[in-house]
Amino acid sequence: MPSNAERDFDLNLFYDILRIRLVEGEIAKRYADQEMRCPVHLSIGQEAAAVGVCAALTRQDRMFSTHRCHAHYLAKGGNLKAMLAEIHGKASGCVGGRGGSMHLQDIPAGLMASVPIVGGSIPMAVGTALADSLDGVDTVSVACFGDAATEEGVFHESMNFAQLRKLPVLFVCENNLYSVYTPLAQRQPARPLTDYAKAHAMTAIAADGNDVFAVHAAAAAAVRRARAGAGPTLLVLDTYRWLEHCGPSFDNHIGYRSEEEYLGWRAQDPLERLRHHLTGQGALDAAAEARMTEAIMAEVDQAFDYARDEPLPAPAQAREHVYAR
Amino acid sequence: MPSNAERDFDLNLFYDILRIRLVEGEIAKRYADQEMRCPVHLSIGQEAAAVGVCAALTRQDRMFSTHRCHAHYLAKGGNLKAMLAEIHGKASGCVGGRGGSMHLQDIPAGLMASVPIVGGSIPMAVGTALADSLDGVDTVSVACFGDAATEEGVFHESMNFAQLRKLPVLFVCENNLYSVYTPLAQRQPARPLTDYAKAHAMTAIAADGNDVFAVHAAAAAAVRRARAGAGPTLLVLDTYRWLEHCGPSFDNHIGYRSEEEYLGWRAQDPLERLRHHLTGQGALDAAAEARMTEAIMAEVDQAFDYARDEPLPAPAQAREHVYAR
Amino acid sequence: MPDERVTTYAEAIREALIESGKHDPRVLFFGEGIGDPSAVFGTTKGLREAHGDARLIEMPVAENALTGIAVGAALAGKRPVISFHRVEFALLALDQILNNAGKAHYLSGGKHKVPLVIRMIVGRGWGQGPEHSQSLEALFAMIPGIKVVMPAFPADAKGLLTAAIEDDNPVMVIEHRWCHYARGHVPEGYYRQPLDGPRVVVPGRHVTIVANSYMTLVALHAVKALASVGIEAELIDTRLLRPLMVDAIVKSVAKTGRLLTVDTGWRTLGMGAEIVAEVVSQAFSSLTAAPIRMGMPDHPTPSSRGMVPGVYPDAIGIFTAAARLAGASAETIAPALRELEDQARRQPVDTPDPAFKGPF
Amino acid sequence: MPDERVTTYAEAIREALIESGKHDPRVLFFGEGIGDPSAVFGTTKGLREAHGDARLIEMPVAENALTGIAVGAALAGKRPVISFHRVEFALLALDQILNNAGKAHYLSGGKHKVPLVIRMIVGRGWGQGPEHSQSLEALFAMIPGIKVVMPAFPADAKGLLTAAIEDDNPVMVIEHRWCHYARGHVPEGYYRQPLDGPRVVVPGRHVTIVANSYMTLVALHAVKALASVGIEAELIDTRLLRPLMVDAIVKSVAKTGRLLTVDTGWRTLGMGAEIVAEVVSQAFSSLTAAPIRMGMPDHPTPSSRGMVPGVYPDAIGIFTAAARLAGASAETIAPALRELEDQARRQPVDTPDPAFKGPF
Ligand SMILES: Cc1ncc(C[n+]2csc(CCOP(=O)(O)OP(=O)(O)O)c2C)c(N)n1
Ligand SMILES: Cc1ncc(C[n+]2csc(CCOP(=O)(O)OP(=O)(O)O)c2C)c(N)n1
Ligand SMILES: [Mg+2]
Ligand SMILES: [Mg+2]
Repeated sequence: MPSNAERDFDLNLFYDILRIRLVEGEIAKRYADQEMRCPVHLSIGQEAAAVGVCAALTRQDRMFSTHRCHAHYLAKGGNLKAMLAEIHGKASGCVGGRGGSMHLQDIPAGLMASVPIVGGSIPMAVGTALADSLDGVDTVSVACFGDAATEEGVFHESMNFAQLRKLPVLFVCENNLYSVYTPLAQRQPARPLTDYAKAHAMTAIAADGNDVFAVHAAAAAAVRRARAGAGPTLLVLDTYRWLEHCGPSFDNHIGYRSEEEYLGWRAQDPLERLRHHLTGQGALDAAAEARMTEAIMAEVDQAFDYARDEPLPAPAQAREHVYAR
Repeated sequence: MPSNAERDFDLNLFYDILRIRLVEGEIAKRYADQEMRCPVHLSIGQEAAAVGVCAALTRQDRMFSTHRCHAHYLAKGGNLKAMLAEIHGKASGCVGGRGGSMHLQDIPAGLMASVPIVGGSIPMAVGTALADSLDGVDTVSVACFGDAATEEGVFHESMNFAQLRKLPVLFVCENNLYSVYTPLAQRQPARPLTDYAKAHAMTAIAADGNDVFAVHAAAAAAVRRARAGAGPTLLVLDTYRWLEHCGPSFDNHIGYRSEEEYLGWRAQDPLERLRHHLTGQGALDAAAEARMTEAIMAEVDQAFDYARDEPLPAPAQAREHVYAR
Repeated sequence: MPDERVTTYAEAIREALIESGKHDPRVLFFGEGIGDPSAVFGTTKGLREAHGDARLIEMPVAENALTGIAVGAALAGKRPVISFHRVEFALLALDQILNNAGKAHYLSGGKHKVPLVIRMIVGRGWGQGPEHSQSLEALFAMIPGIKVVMPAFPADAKGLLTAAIEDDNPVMVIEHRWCHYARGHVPEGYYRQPLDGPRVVVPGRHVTIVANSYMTLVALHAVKALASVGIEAELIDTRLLRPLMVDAIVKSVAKTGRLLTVDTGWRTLGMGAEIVAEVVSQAFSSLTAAPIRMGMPDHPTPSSRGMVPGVYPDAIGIFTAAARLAGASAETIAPALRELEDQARRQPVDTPDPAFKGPF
Repeated sequence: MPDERVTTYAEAIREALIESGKHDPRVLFFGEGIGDPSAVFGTTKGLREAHGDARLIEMPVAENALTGIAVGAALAGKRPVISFHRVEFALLALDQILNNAGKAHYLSGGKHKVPLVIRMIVGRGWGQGPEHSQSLEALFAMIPGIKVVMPAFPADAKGLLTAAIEDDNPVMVIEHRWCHYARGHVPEGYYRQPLDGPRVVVPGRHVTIVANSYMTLVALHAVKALASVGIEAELIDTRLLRPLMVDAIVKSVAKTGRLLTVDTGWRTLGMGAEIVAEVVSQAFSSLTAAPIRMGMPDHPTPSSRGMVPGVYPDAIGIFTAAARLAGASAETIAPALRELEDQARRQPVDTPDPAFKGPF
């Protein structure tokens, strides 16, 4: 029997995954309205990775993300209204409409930056870890990235330095098997991605990225090592993106992946798996989930209203903040 | 008892190592004359690596080198006069005085290019291997580089692609323990450099870089694999640079490495080890070596005379060959 | 009349790739997702069918090695064409471009050749944001040993890309994503234009406008408006940015006395700086007014459409600057200006074409 | 008189690093071999003793990550100073420089700051060759969000590097290896100059010469020769290349009517292009002659001393161009020209200083 605290923890995981699912779903649904006028890389299917990792972190811990940053932003505690305002290009967006969907950040929540250049934010996470370790604080830095980023040289350069100095970094690879439409097998030799760590005598942990508990356990172990000064860890979380690489639609028909593959992964839905687990335990029932959904949808609708109604930035704002003074 | 052919092969190895040693020694000796007006990164102490690898190659095989390219150039069959003329900045230098010591090449001999940007020539070797494999010829391409180049991202990117396509490439790392004055331990976590191959499911072979037979055996195995279509190999050859990183002098006194360390490696002199082996076998004696030395020194003196007496390029030549027509 | 066939710029690029592949079996196609269903905005569609799997080199996401590998393949006699979806991705390969591609011929005393083409696409609109919208032509045009081509029109896209692939030097071909939608006459079959420098698109005698890539299309719009109020602007499309051949521009300014440059990239240190400086040195006494330069302002490109107005030079701005140079009065230009303003109001600031619905 | 203390530019750099480290404990020193016996041409000597091991961040040979890590450390409140031995090595980090360092402040709506300094040293002479001798200031000066500083004199080296370290923005500090040998008065202790743009080094009224870095030192030589034949050149040292503040230059040209620019990097698309274009736009009617630009020619820098003559702008060339602009007759300038030619003959083309004996 899980304790109350454990149960609350698990329900929070469920709530967070559900919330990301609903936010992303709503973005997909409303994208055709042409009010979100920027490329969007949705995280549906991959929510457990973000939520499981963030559950092992404190708000002070620092996270860096990529073009596919919605789930990381929300899981890390980023402000929903500011996120949707950003995707709507509004002045009250989390970066003032400067970046759009691929550049989300919420510094107080520890989502330091999202960089849509593949691999581009990985060394920055090593850099904050270096600063924090020099300062003697036990903050952990997390670089989130996709499987394609492991092909960029900067990933290897960053691992080398992090391991050399035993920095408190988590390298979190969400392996969704594709770079845009290109499968892993066309880009890398066959072997587990955790082997990348072997090149640097680094610890690696593979986990089922659609099992939030497995993700959390792996991340918690890596965080413990990092805070103890034992150095960085590479986490490889296998998962799957349900929608197209960029945009609101399904795209299994265009020929780069099969409906069967998709359905196989769909059967591994991280939300459904957690629901199943929690209902089996009696921690969750349909009514409780409906209440959650209702609460979340109220928040989401409100945030969309906010995002839609907020003003666009003025043209002159484009010229601000080029240089710090 | 080795056969005559084996004995000749071994004596050729000795001759080649001795020749590189004498050429480099002569450059060091004459550097103070201020006629060789470019940075020189000498290979004394590392000759067996270049000679052992090249003994496993044909003239058609392609090699790429770095700032420390003299030994590779000579071992691959590069023209000595053109090399010294290049280092002297002469029009008849192997690249017309355009590059100096760090940019040696001899295309007919298969020394395709030397690039002094650390790691910069590694992908080019993969590229020639790709072209040759598309053409169905069994030429092998070799990227030579130092231990520091393993820290550059492009090394990893190149290995990934080579292994993905099982290209006929040898990645030859001469690990002389230093990047300029910085030891490996300050730049990389402790573990064998061959572990880099594990990241890419690639074969790696470590060999004593000062034992020319070990180098040759490793290279020959890698070349066989490459020609058979079995893919690339990482060779890690431990060795040691006797002189300063750049220039003609010893520098054990300046504080980055100890005299003991140097003397330990000096005792592993690749030339002396081979001499010992061959004299033990009765294949070589002092008189035979003296004859070799004499022949080589005659060639070297002549080449230096040539290099010294050749004309400088005319200023207008600087403007030629910017674009191909 | 087959010669008057009209198609899009993107299709013209595609044809150049297909035809070049037929023309020369040494041509290879490199890219990340080069053969995927999106086919680099459709421009590489059909390459596999036309040329077979072996000539499509699908690359891991590793731009530096990808470029170096292509340089190596070029040294070994291949003619690689790399397609980057965005200009920015090539930045990761700048060492390979500047040092290996750009110097291999020079450093071999003419023995090596690097017949390499690097296609790069400039992003714009639909909230691309600061890292998917940079047009760095001046950065590349600075590099000796490299050629830089920036076609504006469909026929040029086909003809210049074909010439780039035939050229024995590394050629950066910069395409603007919004040019991809442009339509125009494009000759069928193998069609090559010489890499012969700027071209007079519209002759005129009152003011010279020099633009490149999508800005040429925008300037063309302005030039038509100028004509409607009696100002005959000469519009020159730069086409070949390196080596920059200024003769046609100098000749034009000798006639008009007035010069306006419009860059697709930043105004600061843009092509316009080089063009103005060179024209001033060669045609100083012909100039009757200070040249004007337009281009992207000194800040990153924000994502939000709220901040787009003022960022990109537009037909109104070009029209106004050219009219000012030509000394036209406010009344003269008023009707045309109003018409341009009306047109601008009808068109969203962040899409190239009314049909465009995102995501990119 | 302590204020008249004379030292070298390299020593001035070293002092700026040492003093800045004392001034602010957040300053960190990054580099490949940052603490090694050669100490980045002596400029980082004593940093370990002064500031302890922890503040010297010895880096693997991995410029892209090194720079990204420094950006990350800056986001977390550190003030990293990266030292690259050559400008070229920074090319591998251009994505981090242009996208992460250059845009983090902008992309956070002003919340992030990137107080990062990147020192880069331009190689020259002793056969460095094409990949250790490029001076890419214009490439960096093109990037919004980045500042670019290029000191010529020892006092400026100390004052501007100190200011760069104090600045809350990424600042590229480009040092010329031959400037390292220059001697001059350098204030002791913590010494900061404002990043306030170009400075008039020698006032004059006949012709304006704008140079940067080592070319300012060469131009100074030419200016003295010009003075000896009665031509009063105004020499302006650019110092701050981005943001480029042209006011002092425009003011000077308003007085002299003549402009000569001398770049350390390539002439094509160099700082001179931007300066000429901007001056022409702001001071068109003051110009009495076509401005002249000098700089590196359109090819890589060959290694051999045989090919050096003609590659670098020299005092003779600058003198001649300025005299031509000033309209001086051949007889007037002959004696000074002969003297410059004599001096040039006495100095090897490939060393900065008669004491220099290689290897670099
Ligand atoms: C340096 C760079 N190269 C190429 C791209 C184009 N690109 C955008 S997303 C993407 C795929 C990334 O795949 P992955 O890292 O696995 O993340 P995923 O999209 O699967 O989450 C690519 C190649 C880019 N943004 N940056
Ligand atoms: C990209 C790059 N970074 C830095 C340097 C400066 N550099 C020249 S040689 C060298 C050391 C290389 O060490 P290694 O690869 O082990 O070769 P070795 O000199 O020991 O033979 C360095 C860092 C460079 N040339 N290129
Ligand atoms: Mg992926
Ligand atoms: Mg080494």
